Order: sequence, then structure tokens, then C-alpha cells
Amino acid sequence: MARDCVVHNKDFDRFLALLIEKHSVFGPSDNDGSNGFTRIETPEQIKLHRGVAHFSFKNFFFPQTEVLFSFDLASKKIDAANKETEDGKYDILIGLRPCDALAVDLLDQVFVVPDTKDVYYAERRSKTRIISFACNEPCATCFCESVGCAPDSEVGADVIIYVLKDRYIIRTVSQAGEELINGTGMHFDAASEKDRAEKEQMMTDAKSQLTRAFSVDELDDKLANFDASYWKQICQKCIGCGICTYFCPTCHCFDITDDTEGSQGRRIRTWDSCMYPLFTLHASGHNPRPTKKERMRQRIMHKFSYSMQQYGRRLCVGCGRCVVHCPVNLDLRAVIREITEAK
Amino acid sequence: MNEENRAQPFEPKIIAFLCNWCSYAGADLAGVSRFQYSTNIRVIKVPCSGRINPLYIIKALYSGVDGVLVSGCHPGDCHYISGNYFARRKFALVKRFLEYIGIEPERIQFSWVSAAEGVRFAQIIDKVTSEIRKLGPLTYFRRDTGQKGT
Amino acid sequence: MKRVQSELVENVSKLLRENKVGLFIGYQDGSLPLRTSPCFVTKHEDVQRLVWNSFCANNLSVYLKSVLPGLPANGRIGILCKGCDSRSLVNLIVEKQVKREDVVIIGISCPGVVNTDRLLAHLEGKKIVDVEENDEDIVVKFDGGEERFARRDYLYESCLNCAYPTPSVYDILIRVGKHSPKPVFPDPMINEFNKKSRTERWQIFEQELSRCIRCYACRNACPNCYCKECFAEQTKPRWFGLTNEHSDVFFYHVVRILHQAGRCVDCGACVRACPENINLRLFTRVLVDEVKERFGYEPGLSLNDSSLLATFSTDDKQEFMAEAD
Amino acid sequence: MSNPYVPMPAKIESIVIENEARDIKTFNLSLMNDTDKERFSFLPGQFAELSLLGIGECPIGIASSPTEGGCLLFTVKRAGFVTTQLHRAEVGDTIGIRGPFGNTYPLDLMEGKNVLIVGGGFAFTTLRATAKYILEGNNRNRFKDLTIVYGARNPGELIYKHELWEWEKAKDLKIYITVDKGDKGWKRREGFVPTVLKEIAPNSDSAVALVCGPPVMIKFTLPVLLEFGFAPETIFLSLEMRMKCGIGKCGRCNIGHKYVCKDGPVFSYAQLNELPQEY
Repeated sequence: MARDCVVHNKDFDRFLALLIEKHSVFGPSDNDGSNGFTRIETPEQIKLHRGVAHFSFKNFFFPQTEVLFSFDLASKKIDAANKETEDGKYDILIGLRPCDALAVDLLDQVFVVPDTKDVYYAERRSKTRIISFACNEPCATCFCESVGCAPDSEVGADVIIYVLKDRYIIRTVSQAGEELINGTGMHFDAASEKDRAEKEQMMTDAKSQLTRAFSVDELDDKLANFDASYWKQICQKCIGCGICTYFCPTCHCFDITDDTEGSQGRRIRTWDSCMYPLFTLHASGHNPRPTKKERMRQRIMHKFSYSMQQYGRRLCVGCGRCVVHCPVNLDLRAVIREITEAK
Repeated sequence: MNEENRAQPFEPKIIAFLCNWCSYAGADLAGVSRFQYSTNIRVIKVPCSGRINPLYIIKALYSGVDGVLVSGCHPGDCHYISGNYFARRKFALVKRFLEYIGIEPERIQFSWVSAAEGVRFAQIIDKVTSEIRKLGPLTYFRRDTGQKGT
Repeated sequence: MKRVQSELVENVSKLLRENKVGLFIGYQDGSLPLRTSPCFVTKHEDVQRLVWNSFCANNLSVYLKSVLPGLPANGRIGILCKGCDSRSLVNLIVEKQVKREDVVIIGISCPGVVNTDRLLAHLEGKKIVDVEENDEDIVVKFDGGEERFARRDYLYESCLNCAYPTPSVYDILIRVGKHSPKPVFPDPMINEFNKKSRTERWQIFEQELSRCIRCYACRNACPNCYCKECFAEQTKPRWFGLTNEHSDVFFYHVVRILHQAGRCVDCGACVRACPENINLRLFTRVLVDEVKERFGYEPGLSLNDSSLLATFSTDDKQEFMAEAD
Repeated sequence: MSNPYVPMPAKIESIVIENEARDIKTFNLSLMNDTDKERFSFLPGQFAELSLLGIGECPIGIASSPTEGGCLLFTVKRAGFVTTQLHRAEVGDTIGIRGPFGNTYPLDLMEGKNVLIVGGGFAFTTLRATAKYILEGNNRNRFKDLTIVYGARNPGELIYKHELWEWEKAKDLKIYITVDKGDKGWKRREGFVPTVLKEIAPNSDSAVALVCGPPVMIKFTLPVLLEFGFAPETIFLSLEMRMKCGIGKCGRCNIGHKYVCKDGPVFSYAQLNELPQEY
């Protein structure tokens, strides 16, 4: 039921304006601070980055700081009013690349799929539609194809848009995407054979720019050897900051703490990182992961081995943000290569 | 700030770290001698001005007070000989840094008050309080429960 | 630069062969263009990985606090130190975190480190193939051409105003070309910032730090930050919130910077580590200048220094003390 | 959607100080809302997060059995930030409970078998719940013999003392109480739990062993059990990890791909052998 329709450049802004009019649209712009997205009022505001944006859109569904509930210490009354939005009204998150859209789908695996849902994430996720843009110019640090994603992957997106020379192909992926497009009331003519051919050509060009970083074929049995010697070398130059986990679109670890001020207080959830030394410190002083070797091993194993056993999917989308931002240039691709090539 | 709070004029909340041997004794003397001075200070007694870690000053500003005073023995009088000398270096750097990043210098004050200077203690407290009262509440460093995250 | 690199490789292989060190910490080519990455050489044949060029940015002394506990068999570590790195190392020795005899230092009289991001901004979208450099400039070769950049225009701010390019302590010194920075005191950027009004300064402080995501890279990249349990993560007591809201971020940065008073050598490691490009130096450098001006003290210059705040002088100035009028 | 992060209010009905060092207390809590009471159905082995507003939460095993008329017992040792504050709470205070979380001891597997319970120190909480569950009237005949071996560092550190003495007199179980080092008044057995276990020479055919205690006790107990023919699939351990959410989302309490809060805290020794030894 996926439908390819075409919008010429001159009509694209009108298409966006209709979306903005009917829904609250969020996307990357010039002044989105450390959020990575802002409320879009006019189509010109949307600024697509070449390759992946600075920040993943994890922050939209799983913010770095989130109030679980507030309470009054005197009366012990808890106010967890979760703002339910009325049905039919939903937000639009636009401007994701396919890897970020896949990352949102992977986060759903943790927060929404299991029977105990995370109500905060689930609420926001259920009322948000994702419009992604296919990646026609991957960066040198992108390695989505090595982990089973691709510059034109549709997983996690409701609508995917291909940017051709003088027109856009809008492809509705999910039923919600279909309603979204019809909801604009705009007339779209179907994509012709020529449009599709140009799209395919653009995508093969994009894929040709992607160099294969590593192969995951025999990664599973290599990672089964938990006490392999290479872990000691791999972690040596890591300085244990949290950049790679905070920028990773699929990292979902968090801490729960209480803030109080006078008799008012709130229980908040903030991002946490397995790379921090106190992440697993027991009150008795015992720490199952005392040095950065265990922590680095946990980060790699969780994304490439444990997630396979838990969800049958890898928790890495190949966006390369951990490679770009690491202060000591500890390159995840080199780490995986070293593991797969280890005897 | 509910209704009746807004109606009253602003009265600053000031944390005063007083060293147990001199400044606290000076404060005690001021009290015993019935010297009137502003009641805005909340006294925290510490063994020595050298005990004050800049972290405590920042924690005070973060927790919603409008000013911090740290008072100890005059150099040379320290019960622990060199506590206030070490403190003086820390205070110089804390004062310079907080002023540099844009916090009004009057909000963080340091003083030497000996056990015999009851009058002087009362005068310093009044001076510090009036200076901070003029500045108004310290809102921009206080713990905001604003939901920037959501 | 090639001469320096071969001299370095030769020295390190000698040290390893004569078993003077069990491990050598240096730089190797990075996996990203115009970047290097720290490397740990233990075996003689890996010595060829060591490089020296204008992108050797990381302050390697930061590894001494995490690597030392697992000392190699014969107990000594070799380390490559630029001027600022050696001052950080001296600071660690003065603060009893590292013993001088545990470390063999190969010093490099540093020509200044080039800011990769600023250079890459000029090479948008070009696929870089090779880089060559000499004392004056850097030639970046890419598909279909090359471009020449003058080193002086792309140095990090700490390098532009570096007063001690030659290491203060070393066992072996490798001379690099002439880099005669004309250090200006106090730092021009700090001077400029000082002239602004109080509210303006606070606005800039607030604006810069509002981008902070509390990833602690500035703390973990800094050799001075070696506390086992940092005040930022303590739970007994918890000093302030874990959020990335303004007040928590200010608390973290103000206290961390105050912990650098009299210890920061302005190496710029925190500025380079920040993924949000926050100009932290604007706030750390002021204490470096204040400490020099007020106490005539510069950290990390000699092994028999004692830490500034661990000493005092009876005639320290106290003009800031409140007086009853 | 019910919010798994919001604690259910509960009142402290009574507090019993369990040991002489006074740093282990048993809190008897009762949920204040009836709807919560029905929803909070649990079985021995599960745990709950005790929540103090303004302070935080801590995961504590449920020490009472569901057969004890709905009272909820939590035995807490003063160790960290939250437990220190919890020890300051008084009878009548309101605290929060989240849960029940985690899996239970394998009651169905234990059906019709001999049950051996080996406990140490203050980690005897969920084991007490299991013992109470087994000894309860109409449950008793579902299980064959029940043997309990429980020890502590010294007599003052033994918890649930009144139950221990009752169980000594009871007919339908055998209990061996020991202390590493006795004091003047101590007339019973002295010796480490593993050594006492060796003397008892437990019979392992059609038997299940539940073990919970300090790591050093487990380290020396397991070989003894294996020596007497207990298969790794029939030895069950309850593990303790740093936890925050309790529902397998905050990513903190994993051993390999298993989350101790969701897939545990009870694991068979066979399962643990397959997981990485990182706990």
C-alpha cells in the first residue's frame, strides 16, 4: 500500500505549510541549541544537514531531563498528570535520516513493545508521525550499511521523502503516513517510471559513497568469547566521558533522582551512561564493572550482542556520531574490525 | 511568591559561615551586648574559615540564598595558626571568578572579625545586608525547576 | 615534521629495546581526517605507528592516573609531552599522583597544535587524501587539488598565547622548528571579556553553558581531574541535580573550574573535548591570569613547586575583605 | 496505561530491629489504597522498590509470603543513601512501594520435591518468604521435606530470631542455625554455613536448592551442593544489583543480555554459567 507521489520544488513549501497548519511540526533548524530540533513555524526554517544532524532525535522522545512526577513533601501527594492529547491531533517530526528513524524504532523496542510500557515515551511516540529524508550524500563517518540499515531504509518512518533535482518523491510507508499525506488535502500525481529511475540512480550513487566499515557476519560468535584479550587494548585510550552514549540515538540508559526545594519536589529521569564509573556501583562498594575495560565491553556487547539475544536486532544504526565526537578518536568501526579480525 | 510575600519589601536571605573561635564569638558578643543588627543572616558555625570549601558557597547560591558571608579570625589570630591564611587565597580566587562570570561582587563577601569586635560585627552585617538588599533577589543562579528538559 | 617523527620513533624503540619502559604513550594517525589519536606502544614492532604532526592535540598526561595502576611489568611508562602536557605531568607529580621515577618523558618543544575543526570548515565536502606540513604551513591534498594553510592562523587559542612551548621537565628533548609565540599577559580574550558589563558577561556565561549536555568530557579530558568520586556524581550527599538545566550546569562548571584554581596550565584539552564547542577557556583562563598576577604563581614549571592553595604567605593581598565603614 | 514509575502509598505498621548492631530493620507495610492491594499480588522471590519522596528508591526483597494475610515485610540494612533515610522513618509514616518486580523462586519446579534453603546474613529475606509459603497449611503437602540451613556472623546478626526458634520446634521441617563465631550465651552450632551444609550431607535426588547470601558464602556453598549431586539446573540463586527502574528499561542491572530486575533476580546456577561472569 506504499504510494510514491511527486511534488515539484515550487509546491514543496506549500506541502510543508499545509502540514504546519494542521499539526505541530518539529524539525532541525539553525537555532535548536542543544535540543537538535525546534518548533517549525515556516517551511524555510527547516535546515537539512548533509548526512546526519549534530544531534539524534532521541531527545524528542526521550529527553535528557524529564519530570516523572512532582510531589508535595508535606501531604505526600503525587501529581503525575501525563498530558493526554485529544485523539486525531498529533505532532510531526520531520528531517530525520533513515538511520535516526531506525533508531527511534529500536528505542520503541525498549520503551513501548514490552508489556510494562514507559508511559512518557509511549505517549509522545504514539502521537508523533515521523517524516524522514533519504540520504543522498552520506558522510565519511556513516556506516549504516554495515549494520543492516541503508540510505533509503524506511524502518521507523511514516513518510520518506527523496530529494531529486527539481522535485521530491514522497513515499508513504505506513498507514499513518498515508493519512498524513491525504490529510493535507493536496493533490499529488503518482511518481512516473522516470521519477523512480532517477530515485534509484540517486540511491545507488549514495550507496557507492558508503565504504563497508566491517562485516557483522561472524561478529556474534566472536563476541561470545567474553574474556577475549582484545578488550584490554580496545579500551586503553578511552577517557570514560559519556559523549558516545549521549550522542548515540539508541542509547537509552537513564537515572532516576529526586530534586526537592522546600516542601515541593519532583522525581526526574536524566540520561545516564554505562561508561561512568558509578553506573553500577553497589551501596556495599562492590562494582561489577570497576574499570573502563568492563564498561567499554558492556557498551559494545549491549549494542552488538545482548540486543541480538534480547530483541534479535542490533542497537547500532551506523550514524557515526560516536566516531565524530569522541575526544580521543576511538573509532567504533576500528573496534568492531579488530574484534571480527581477532583470532 | 504568593500574595502577601510580594507585598512586603524584599528581605535578602544571607548565609553567614562564622568561624567558631573569633567571628562566632564576635557575633555572640554583639548579641550579649544587645547590639541591634540585621536579622537576614543565617549563621553556620564552622571550626575555621579555612574549612570553607568553595563548593559550599556555590551550594548556598544554588539553594536559593541571595548572598554569602564568610567570616574568620584576623590573620595571625587563627586558632589553627594558618587556617585563615589558606582561606584568604581561596577567597581571593572565588571572589574574582564569580565576579568575572557576572555575579554581583557584593553577594559574596569575606571578613575578619575577632571575638572582641562585637560592634564591628554588627556593622559589617548591616553593611553586607544593605548592599545585598539593594541588589534584589538572586534569581539567575538559583536552582530553577523550569522544565528545560521536556 | 618528518625528522621529528623519525627521531621520536628511534628514541622510543631504544627505550623499549633497553627495557627502560614497558609502555609508551604517544600519538598515532587518527581514523578521521586531520586527526591523531592516543596510542599505547608496548611491543618493539609497533613503534612505527607513532607519529608527530600539527594535530597531536590530546593531553596524554590524563592517562597516567588511569594507566598507572596497571603498570607494565618493569613498572615504568614512557610518555610524549608537549610543553603544556609536561606542565600537567609536573602538576600530577607535585600533587603526589605520579612518581617522577615511574615516568620517562620524551619532550617536544611544541610548535602549537592546529584546530582541526576550523581547518575542516574550509574543506567542506572535499575528500582529503594526504597532508604535508613544514614549519610555516600545512598543505592539504584532496581529490582534484590541494590547499595551503598558514599554521599561525589555525592554532588553538591556548597555543597562540602559550608561554612555555618547551617542556618544563623531560628525559629526552626533541627540538621542533621555531615557534616563538609572543605570549600576551593577561590573555587578550580575557581582557576583552572583562571590559563587558556585568549583565553582558553573565549573559555570555549563560548562553555558552546552556548548550552543555553534562557529558563530563571536559572533566575526563583534564589531567587535573582525577578524583575517585567527583562532587558531580556524589550521592552521599548529592550536591546538585543531575539534569542539564541551567542551574545544575552552572553549578557543575563553576565548581569544577574553581577546582582548577592554581592548577590549570591552559592546555585547552577541555575546550577540544567539548562536543558542543563551548568556549570553556573563556572561563578557565581567567584564574590562570589571576593566579599569576596575584600570587606570581604558574603551575607545572618545576618539580619542587608546592601547590598554590596548599601554601600561603602572610602578606597575600586582602583588598577584597569587607570592612565596616 | 498505568504509570510504572509512580509509587503506591503504603503505611508503616510496625518496625522490628532485627540485629544487635541495629542496622537491620524489618518494616511491616500495608498498602493504603485497596485497588493497589489487589494489584500487588506477588510470590516468594520477588522484590519491590521502596520509595521515599524527595530521597529516592531502593530495591528490597519481599520478606513476607503471600500466605501471611497481605502484610508486606521488607528487611532493610542501612547501607546507602536511601536506606539510611529509610532507617529514620517511624511507625505511621507513609512511604511508597513500586512493584512487585522480578521473577519468583521456581515454585512449580519445586512441587513434589525436597526443598533445601541455604541462607546467610541479612540475605535471608526472600528465603524466609519461601519457607513461610511452603510451611503454610494447604501448601505444605505440595512439597516434600524442607531443610533450612541459615547462618550469620554472630548470634546478634541472626534475623527473624523468633521464627527461627519456632521452626526449631516445628515438626514439618529441619532447620540448622549456625554462626561463624558464637558468644557466651550461644549454645547452638558454630561454623560457616558451607561447612555445616557438608556435615548435613543433603540428599540431592529429586531436590531443589535455594541459595542466597553474601558472595563469599555462595562461593563456598556451590561446590558443596555440586559435590552432593545437586545439578546446576536445580540450584537457584537470588542476585543483587544496582537498580533504578525495576522494569528492564534503565539498562543498569544487566548480566549479559539478562536484566536482573526483569529476568531475575532468581537465576538457576545453570543459567548463570551461561551468562558472563560479571556480577
